[in-house]
Amino acid sequence: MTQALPSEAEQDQVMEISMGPQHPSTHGVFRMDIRLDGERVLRLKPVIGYLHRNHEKIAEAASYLAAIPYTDRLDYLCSMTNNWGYALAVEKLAGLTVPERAEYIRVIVSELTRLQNHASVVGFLLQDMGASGTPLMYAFREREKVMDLFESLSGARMMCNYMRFGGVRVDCSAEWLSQAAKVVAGFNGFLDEFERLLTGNEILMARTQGVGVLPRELAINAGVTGPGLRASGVNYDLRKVDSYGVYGRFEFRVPLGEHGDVYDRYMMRVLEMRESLRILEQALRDIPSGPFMDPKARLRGLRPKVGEAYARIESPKGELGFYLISDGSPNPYRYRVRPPSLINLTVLEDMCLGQSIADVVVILGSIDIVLGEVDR
Amino acid sequence: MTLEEIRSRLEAFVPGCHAEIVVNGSPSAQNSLLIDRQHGLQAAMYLRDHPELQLDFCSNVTAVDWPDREKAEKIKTKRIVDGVEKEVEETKKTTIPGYLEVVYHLFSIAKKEGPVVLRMHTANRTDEVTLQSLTPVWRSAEFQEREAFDLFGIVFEGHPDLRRILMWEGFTDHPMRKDYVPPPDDDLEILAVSEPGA
Amino acid sequence: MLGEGIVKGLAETARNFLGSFIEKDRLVTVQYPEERLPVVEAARMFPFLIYDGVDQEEGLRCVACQICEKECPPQCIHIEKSKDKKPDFIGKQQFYPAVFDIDVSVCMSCQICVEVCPFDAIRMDNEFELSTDDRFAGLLWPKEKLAMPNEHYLAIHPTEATEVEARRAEEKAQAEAKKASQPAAVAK
Amino acid sequence: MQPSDQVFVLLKHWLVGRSPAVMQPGVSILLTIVPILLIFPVLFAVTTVLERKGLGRIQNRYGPNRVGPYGILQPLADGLKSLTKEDIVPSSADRTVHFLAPLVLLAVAFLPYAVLPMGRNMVAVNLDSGVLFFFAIGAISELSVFMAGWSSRNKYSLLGAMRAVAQMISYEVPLLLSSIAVIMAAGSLSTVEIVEKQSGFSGIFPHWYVLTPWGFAGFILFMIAATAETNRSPFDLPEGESEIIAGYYIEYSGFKFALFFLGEYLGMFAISGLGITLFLGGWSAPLPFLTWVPSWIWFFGKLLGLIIGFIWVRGTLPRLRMDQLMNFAWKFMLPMALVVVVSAGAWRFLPQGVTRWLVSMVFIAAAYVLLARGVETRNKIAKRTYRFAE
Repeated sequence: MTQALPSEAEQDQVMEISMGPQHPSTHGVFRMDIRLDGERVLRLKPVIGYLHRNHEKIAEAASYLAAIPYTDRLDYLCSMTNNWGYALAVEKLAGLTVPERAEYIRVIVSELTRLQNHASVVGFLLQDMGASGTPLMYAFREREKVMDLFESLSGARMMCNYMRFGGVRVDCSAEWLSQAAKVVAGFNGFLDEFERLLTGNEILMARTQGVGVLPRELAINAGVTGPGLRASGVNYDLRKVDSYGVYGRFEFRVPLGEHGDVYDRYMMRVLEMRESLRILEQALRDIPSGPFMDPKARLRGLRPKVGEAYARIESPKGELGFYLISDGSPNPYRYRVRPPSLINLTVLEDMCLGQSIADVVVILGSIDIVLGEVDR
Repeated sequence: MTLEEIRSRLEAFVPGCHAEIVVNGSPSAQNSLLIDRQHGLQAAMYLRDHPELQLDFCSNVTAVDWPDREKAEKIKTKRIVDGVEKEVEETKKTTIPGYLEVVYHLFSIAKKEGPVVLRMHTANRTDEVTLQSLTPVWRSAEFQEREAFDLFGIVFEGHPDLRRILMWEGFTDHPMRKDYVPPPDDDLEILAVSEPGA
Repeated sequence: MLGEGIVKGLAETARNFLGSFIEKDRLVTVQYPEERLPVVEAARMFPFLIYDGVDQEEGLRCVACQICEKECPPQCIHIEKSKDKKPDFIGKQQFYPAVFDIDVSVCMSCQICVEVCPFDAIRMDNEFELSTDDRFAGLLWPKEKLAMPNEHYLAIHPTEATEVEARRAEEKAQAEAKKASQPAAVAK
Repeated sequence: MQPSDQVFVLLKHWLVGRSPAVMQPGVSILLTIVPILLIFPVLFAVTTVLERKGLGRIQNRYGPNRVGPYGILQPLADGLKSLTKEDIVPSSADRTVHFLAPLVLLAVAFLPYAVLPMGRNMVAVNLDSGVLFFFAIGAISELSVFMAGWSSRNKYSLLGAMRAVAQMISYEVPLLLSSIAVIMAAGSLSTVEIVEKQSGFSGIFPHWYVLTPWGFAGFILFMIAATAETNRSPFDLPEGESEIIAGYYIEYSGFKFALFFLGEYLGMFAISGLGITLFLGGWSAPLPFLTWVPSWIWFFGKLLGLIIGFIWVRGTLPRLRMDQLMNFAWKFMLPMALVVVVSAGAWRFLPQGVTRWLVSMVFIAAAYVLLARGVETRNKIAKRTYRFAE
């Protein structure tokens, strides 16, 4: 991990550069202290904390219910999956069950979240590569449709605050489901368009293939999760491994990469979107009617028994975990978020060493971080 | 392998290691394994490399602050009263010294199993807050142990790069501790107002 | 062959360029002040307090139970309970808020206060054009500004509001029936 | 010859004739320079709107549409904004050089227009070595870029300047080589003569060099090199906003920044103008029955066409990396340009007919296939298939 210090003659050529926190492609207030030889990276240290607001402390002072809106603000692109991770942890801690219909709604909104997250991440990646915003705008055009769905369901486009332990906040109407089906049906066309624009593009291939290679062993050891892990060829998708919710009932495949480079990470996301569409089609077809909340669940004044629970879900960024310790009082004694964005950053330096500064932004873009979650 | 088997194997194969099962009372029933602080690293190595366990993935590393508590309990003591030894029952208030606890959630990607929850305690909350770092075993602990150091003040021995991560260099307190008192809100405003003029 | 993907990409952007003139589906931008999207029923901005009838003070449903104040995640609600009591819609004597302030610069529109309110007294408004040049007093909304007639609630969340109306009417009927039966019981 | 074709030439002669004899040379010069100084900045203004609206439409947006009808007054607002902005000079910057850099760029950007024939008889100076003059002047712009990058004392701007200099010098080679093919075919370095050589027709086909196999390949190479030379996407590395923020003009604000912008676009117009002159027949009409349209309309029409091409490419492609860019210049563009030169020579000496078309085409296609394969193997780019776990 420690880089040999350059000799004195070399030191004249070494340039220290601080990328961020105000930089167009650090995806927020992220900073990297980089030592450069020409444009080659000799050392890279991530510096974070500019958006730190001590989310965990805030949640420990609030009731179990009041923490849900705060989870929206972790990874602000995927509030639905954040809600789910937290709700799952509380359900485990308090022994609540979730009705069928709510489980299906959860799957539907989470897969929609995955679609919009992956689409915009690919757009951002291309933006980092200098593509004048075209792929990003196409992605945002489609994301808008998903966000409209979220708005009509939960009342907000990004900060959905939709799931509750024991179910979801409001039921979805038949009209909403048919609207969602329409969006899902149209999404394949968008993916085809996206791939025609990008996947075969020689510049994109040249910029991404063989860049930022993450070896399989390092990926596992460094706790990289999500598309980044699967791009390195590790078959580990929590939707399959844990089959939380009702994921066990759906037929879908887990795409696996071979090289573990930026191109593989990009393709993982594209292919995962296609698989998400399959899940969505099945979920929208099979959704049962029934209650959407566990009647036993008490939202206000929940006092779980003394104990602890760790729950994790496959969020679009990776494994999102929530660790709760209850001391029997109405607010959690310990509330911990396992942020996939932060832990995926561990290997940033390993991936960037020896690459050029132009690759650094691309590699960072391919890791897919959201600073709300990194800094909490 | 059940937790009990893991515990007995740990004690058998890691010399001197003392492990204890901590029962979790909640419906999640995720029991955990408390390892003594001298053998954390060895135990972790064993757990990772054991072919039947292969806990190659350390998902979550976090710390918990348990401050000093007062506990009232009835105890029987032998005391010499009026020259005769008698058994006396009396209520005694004891202060249970607090400690800082680190929790590791381990999973196995190879076997798709887990979690195995590992815990370690520091000796106290003030001066003996050192624990063995497990970063050499799992790189994923690197940032998370830095975070525990930053927010809880646990010092990890053997960590390659133990610096503050979320708070700034020069910050002295540890905000996630239960007894942390945040500076009053208006401090920020005073700073903002006084700086340009002064 | 080198250049094939680039040519394909150029064709795709050309298609989108032309498509943005022809297909409405491609040009999704809404020219905001002139064009407006219909506000969805579930939309939420900042809370308001409901009052029945015409008089704000009389009809305010809030009974100053302070549950929302406690549950509010960013702690933006400030309530001071009244000393005296006034009758509510079923005639029961209840406290009322002497002071009810919401700091909307802190409020994060999460709707937790709505969910925990047992009296259907607080709901989310969908008014979003709220800019003001006074960022302190202009964004601290007192009871007078927060209070809205029930008709407003019926207008912006019709489905939910009719349910609430029906439930309240039933409660009121029950209470009146009880009241009607009570003198009889006394007489017995 | 229609009077509309020569309207500007006649106007100039009339105005010069009206002035006192002593001042006539001065007036003549003034009347040549001032229109160039006016027309191209106006074209710059039009292009910025066009670019923003075009990119907008490519990205399914409206683009600027608030200032004036359809947003056409946007450049006016932009200009006003940059005029009223504070001019910030970093305290550690070399103030003199920092101040001079945009001026040098602008001065250099205007000079090449002297040799561009913008219509029949519409050229400021008919130099015998016009093309040479063009390239010689064009090379100075690298100086101003380096001045800007160096004097700002910013690491990003230094990186940008280094990139710019390396890139511009490398791409000048294929740029020159692909024009050499034309110079060989035309047998002249004078831009006016090159255009005149192309203004005939055989049947309905004009004698443009782009309509020969080597000319077509040369034109593509020329435009790629021109894109790199003017730092436009996908070769906008010197200012790569996602990597080194704005490269060499990161420390420029207000009107100096606007001047840089103007200089860049002027460079783009000039090099497009040269491309038109060399390959697209300059001001000559594309079809024989369209010769009644004034020649200057053809020139500016073609210029607009190339600008649209630049915008289109910018809206589609991501940026290359520095080493790939250099590899592409030296290992693909340079050999390809040499092949074009050789094939242009063969074209000249082979007898007219199908044979020379065939020879030229096969030669260029074979070279392309070989070199393209080289690029692909060197960059290790390949289409991939993926496996799935159930």
